[in-house]
Amino acid sequence: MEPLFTYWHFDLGTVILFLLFSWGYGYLSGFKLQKGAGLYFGGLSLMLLMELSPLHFLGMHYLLSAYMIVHIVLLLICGPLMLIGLPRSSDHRLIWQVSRFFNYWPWMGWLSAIGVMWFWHIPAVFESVFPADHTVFSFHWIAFLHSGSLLLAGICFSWPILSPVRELQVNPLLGIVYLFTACIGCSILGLLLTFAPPTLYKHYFMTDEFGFAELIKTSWGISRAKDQQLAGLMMWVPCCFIYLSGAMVMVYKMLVKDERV
Amino acid sequence: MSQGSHVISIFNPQSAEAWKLSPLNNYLIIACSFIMIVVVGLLIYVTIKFRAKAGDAEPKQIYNNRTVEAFMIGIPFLMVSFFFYQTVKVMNETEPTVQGQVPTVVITGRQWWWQAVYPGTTVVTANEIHLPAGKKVLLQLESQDVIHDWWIPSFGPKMDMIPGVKNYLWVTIGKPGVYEGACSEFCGKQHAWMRIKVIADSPADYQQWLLNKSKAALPPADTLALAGAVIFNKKSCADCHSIRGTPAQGKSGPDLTHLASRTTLLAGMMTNTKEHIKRFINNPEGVKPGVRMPRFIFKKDTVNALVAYLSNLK
Amino acid sequence: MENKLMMKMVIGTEAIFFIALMITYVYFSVTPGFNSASLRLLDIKTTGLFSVLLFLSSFTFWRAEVNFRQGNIQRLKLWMGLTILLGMVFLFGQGQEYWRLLHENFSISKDMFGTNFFTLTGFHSLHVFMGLILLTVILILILLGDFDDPGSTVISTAGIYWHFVDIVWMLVFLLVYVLPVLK
Amino acid sequence: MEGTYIPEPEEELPGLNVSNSQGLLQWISSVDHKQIGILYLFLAVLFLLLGGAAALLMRIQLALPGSTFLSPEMYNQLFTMHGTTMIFLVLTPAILGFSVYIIPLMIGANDLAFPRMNAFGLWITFFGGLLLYFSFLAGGAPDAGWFNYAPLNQRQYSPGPGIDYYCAGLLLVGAGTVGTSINLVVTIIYFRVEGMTLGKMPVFVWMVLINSCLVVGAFPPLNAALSMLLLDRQLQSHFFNLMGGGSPIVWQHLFWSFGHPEVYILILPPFGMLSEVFQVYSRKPIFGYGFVVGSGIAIALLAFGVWVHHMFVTGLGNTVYNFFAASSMLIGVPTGIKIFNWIGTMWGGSLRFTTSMLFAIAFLVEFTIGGLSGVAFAVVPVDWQLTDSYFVVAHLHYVFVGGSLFGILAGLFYWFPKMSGHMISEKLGKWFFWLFTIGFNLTFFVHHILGIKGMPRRVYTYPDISGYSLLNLTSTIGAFLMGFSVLFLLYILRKSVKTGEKAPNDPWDAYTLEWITSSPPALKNFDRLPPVYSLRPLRDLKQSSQLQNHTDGINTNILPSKSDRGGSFEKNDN
Repeated sequence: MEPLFTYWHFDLGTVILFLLFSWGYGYLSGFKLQKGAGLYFGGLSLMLLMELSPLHFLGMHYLLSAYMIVHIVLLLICGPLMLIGLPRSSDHRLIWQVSRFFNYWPWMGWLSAIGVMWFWHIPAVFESVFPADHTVFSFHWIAFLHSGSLLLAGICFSWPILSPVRELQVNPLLGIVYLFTACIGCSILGLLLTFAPPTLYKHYFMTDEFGFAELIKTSWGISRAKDQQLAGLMMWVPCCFIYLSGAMVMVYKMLVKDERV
Repeated sequence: MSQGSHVISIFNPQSAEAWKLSPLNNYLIIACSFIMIVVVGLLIYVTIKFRAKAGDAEPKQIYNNRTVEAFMIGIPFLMVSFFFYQTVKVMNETEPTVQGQVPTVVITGRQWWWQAVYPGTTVVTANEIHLPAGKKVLLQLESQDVIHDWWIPSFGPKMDMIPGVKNYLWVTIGKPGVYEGACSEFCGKQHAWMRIKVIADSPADYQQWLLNKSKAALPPADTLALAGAVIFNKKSCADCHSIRGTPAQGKSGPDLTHLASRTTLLAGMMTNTKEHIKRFINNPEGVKPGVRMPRFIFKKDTVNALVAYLSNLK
Repeated sequence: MENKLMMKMVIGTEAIFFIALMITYVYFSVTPGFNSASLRLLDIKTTGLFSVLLFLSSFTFWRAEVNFRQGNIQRLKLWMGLTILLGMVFLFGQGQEYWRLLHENFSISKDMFGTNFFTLTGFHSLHVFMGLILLTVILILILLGDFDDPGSTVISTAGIYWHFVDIVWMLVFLLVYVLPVLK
Repeated sequence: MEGTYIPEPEEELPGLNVSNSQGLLQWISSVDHKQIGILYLFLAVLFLLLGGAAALLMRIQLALPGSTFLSPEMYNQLFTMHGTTMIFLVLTPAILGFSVYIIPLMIGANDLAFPRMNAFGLWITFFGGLLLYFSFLAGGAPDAGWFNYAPLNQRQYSPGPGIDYYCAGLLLVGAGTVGTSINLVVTIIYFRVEGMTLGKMPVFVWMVLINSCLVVGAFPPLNAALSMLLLDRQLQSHFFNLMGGGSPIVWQHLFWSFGHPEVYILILPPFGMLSEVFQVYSRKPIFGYGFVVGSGIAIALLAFGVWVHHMFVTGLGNTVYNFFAASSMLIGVPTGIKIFNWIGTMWGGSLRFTTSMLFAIAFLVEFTIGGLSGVAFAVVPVDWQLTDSYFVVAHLHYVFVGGSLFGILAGLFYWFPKMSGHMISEKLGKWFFWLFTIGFNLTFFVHHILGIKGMPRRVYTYPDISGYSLLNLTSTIGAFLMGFSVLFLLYILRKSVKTGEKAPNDPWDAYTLEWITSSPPALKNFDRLPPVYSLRPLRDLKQSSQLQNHTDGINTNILPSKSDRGGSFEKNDN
């Protein structure tokens, strides 16, 4: 058993994703680094880090809660970061069209994120995300779809609110409702994970291939039941915290800014 | 067995667990007093200083002050963070997880009494629960009907007893004595008379008590009691109550094997005297309305015999 | 506008009501006591067929709305009538499913699955029924000739409700009928 | 607001063709928001008397240890009905009454968006209440407490019909409350006067808006739970029944995911009322408008994520508790912000100590006590010791009475002149204030100590130990003082309506639009309205017209006419 931090792995799918999204940035910015590129690529590298690091390894083989961290970071941190990092001044037609689309149909963004989130947690689907064997170099097309859809959904979700075209952002009151209902959407999933019996995901009951089970159980004190509870609570509380903080920012924009000082 | 009277209060911690919780109680009181003093102080100052006087012009219109607001948010936030840290710390210290340990006693809440079964022994008792002092003891809490709650203020945390769920509580009683508490979750008509009495013995006394109580009931001493024993088994008493060493093996009422050695009757409702037992048998509903025990129309002699028998079960 | 907002809030609260029922269903369905034998009693094919009819009624309603906006009252009557008919057929389908299940000695008090199944589908049917009353009232008003102002929001407001009922059924159908088959 | 439909009340009321002067029949058939608002308040008073009587009977029983004044059955029914009544049929209708009455006036509308739905909400609430009380005649009121835990609420343990009435009654009351709330939201969103943007809405309007959204989100879990319970009891389903595989914990989750937001539902509108009261009697704008409103929104958003703190002793495990302790503590912060913002509003002002203001100031003290004892329940280890004890009784009464009711009373004394057209004698009002406040504190402060001393809540009697008797007796005396003061209040109100001095349009030199209309407002609220440029349109108006003597009311002639302003503020010509 090697120390945990050496368990990096090189997933081909992730690298393809990275390249695809980098190319996307280039396409929208006319292949020039513009203001905000740091954020965009920061978000993208965060994705890389999440997908290749030992955290991902833990999520794949031992801990639902580790998997959940990756899931949440991809959806709620990487996605919005990349969106904010999109070239603001760009008058690329695509950005306008997408902004207009999400201004008219904000709920599509909502649906994409919540839908993706729920879809990947249906037990049968969940099991299929993980490749049967773990090698250092691998490509697993469902895992590729998984990460890709999370990133994309993260971007779509935040688009109505953080749209690069300022005048096409939704009005703050709708924004609050939008974020709050999203919070409910993921709360319910979190709630179910928290209070469901720990046998929900059979995946983590497979053999202890790398010999970490004992370490996790005794020195980290995370039992199977606790792990699923933790995962559920992460989906629930920190996730909602992000949504609700967003809502509070919208309130701030709406009320505090134009207050008479 | 020492019978020291004790003050029922969460500020009278008598177990190691309660001691662990008590700093938090004190911090909370200090923080609350501080906030109260600030609020009331400000209010007194404001109401005296800024009274309207005749002919006042409109005061200066202040809409906002970002610095003040920052303090208003910041200070409560810091206090809350402090309490959160303390909460998590104390919580994890007092509630270690239970992993296969055998509980010292399994306590089952019933409408409206407590059944205590001591695993590994034959001891079954009701309402007055003996525990060893100075030892870390695990209680397993269950319910037979509705939700009850185990609460002895001096022992720290309380715990719900939920049908279909096993809950656990650790308790390390400091010194021998009698500790009182009560059912703390509304459980029906006689929720008020579902009081708990824990008698903490020194470990030696406790072993002695276990030994005594694991024995079968004493045979009736005199003819009256003997008659009572016969009646107890013939009439329906034995359908619900059990007395070890006799054919009476009913499970739905409290175990009466050593009834006479308890100091109170009916979950703390009255002291254990012949008079009280008699009154109860004559009219259970009148003494403890809602109680599950039906009213039997017994002749006077029959009741006397039963009382003689029961009050003999040391 | 205010009609629509009102209806959106009504379905908002109804949605949370159904979410509560569905969470309860899912919660119990993953606990050990959940009887999978009862699951096999369900007839996914017949109910699936009736479900398609209900989804179709969303389409016919949409046609009704379009025709109303174009002032095509004759067509409106037709599509509206069709919608109500489809809704009624769906309710009939539910009725015969219940009838069959009750005859196979499967009822709300049978086991946890029965409890959840009948509650969830029953409340949905109740909502379909209320929707039918709403649509019937509107159809009667149309037949009486009350709807000549194409700016009226009444029909589109009722539409929000009707589509909502369909979406709920889609979720319920997935949850109760389709997911167990997938497993 | 372009092209919106504004309901126009006419001299002939819609519906039954009853004219404006037909007494009772007119009240019953009315769809006018002012009359419905007042009916809501009457409803609240009616049930306050019933719930209060129950409370006094309970206090008589608890005055002495071992008392046999009430049987345990009766006591359990009374405390259940007391709790249910006070929450669903007193505080909620009182809040809705003020909302329905004041909101259209405050935002410059002539009625709510759906006047008939408004009447429906009122009457369905009333009939729900009647149904609940009918259970006394039908063989026993509900007796499992207002939160009615499973499995005690099952037929097996509660065979009487009470709990069925509880379910049916609350479903109706819930329908009415949700209906009226939706109505309020739509009204606030679409019917505001020209110029009143979201950032210029009075705090009360904001709080009602937030609150109504909270109602819409919080009631469905209750309705679901009640429906399931009714099915359990009537059709032998197994949701909460362990025997059939159900789970009593599910009831607690469903109930508290309604029950905790409900607490905020009862407190947010009073927050709004207080914000108005503090501004007017301090002659200053609300301090930190954005923060006051924002903290209201924050409370509403967080309200749905804290319910597990009612279940800290059910053995869900420390992992779960950690998160809920965090969220429950966090919700204390926005509440604190509000308290300090109100003090900030008074700071540097010119304070007038009217009865209304006295209630507002007393509120700050009482609610701080209630809020702080509430924080105790977020600190899990303290909750482990105190939940379900008399400490909770103290806490919830400090929040519901010291918080909600004090806020409502402040609002009552503030708006009474507008609603009735008569002033309340300040002298009698202050008598009432002191009686009520002393009675209230006497009754409930001792409950803190009782809880700390280990007295569980909901007991019909208690053993004669550790000073329980003295504290309980004190509480009973306080309760009677409170009961008396409520009757005294009703006397004052009646006296004021009969013989009180006529109220001018704007007796308090207030800031918001409702004070422009006559007192009481005519059937049609506004003929003309000034455009709104700020949070305090009436002050702008008074300043711009250099009105010398505010207290004599507003002379409507000084309102700019339609031609001056290009019709931007005209509400009455569609």
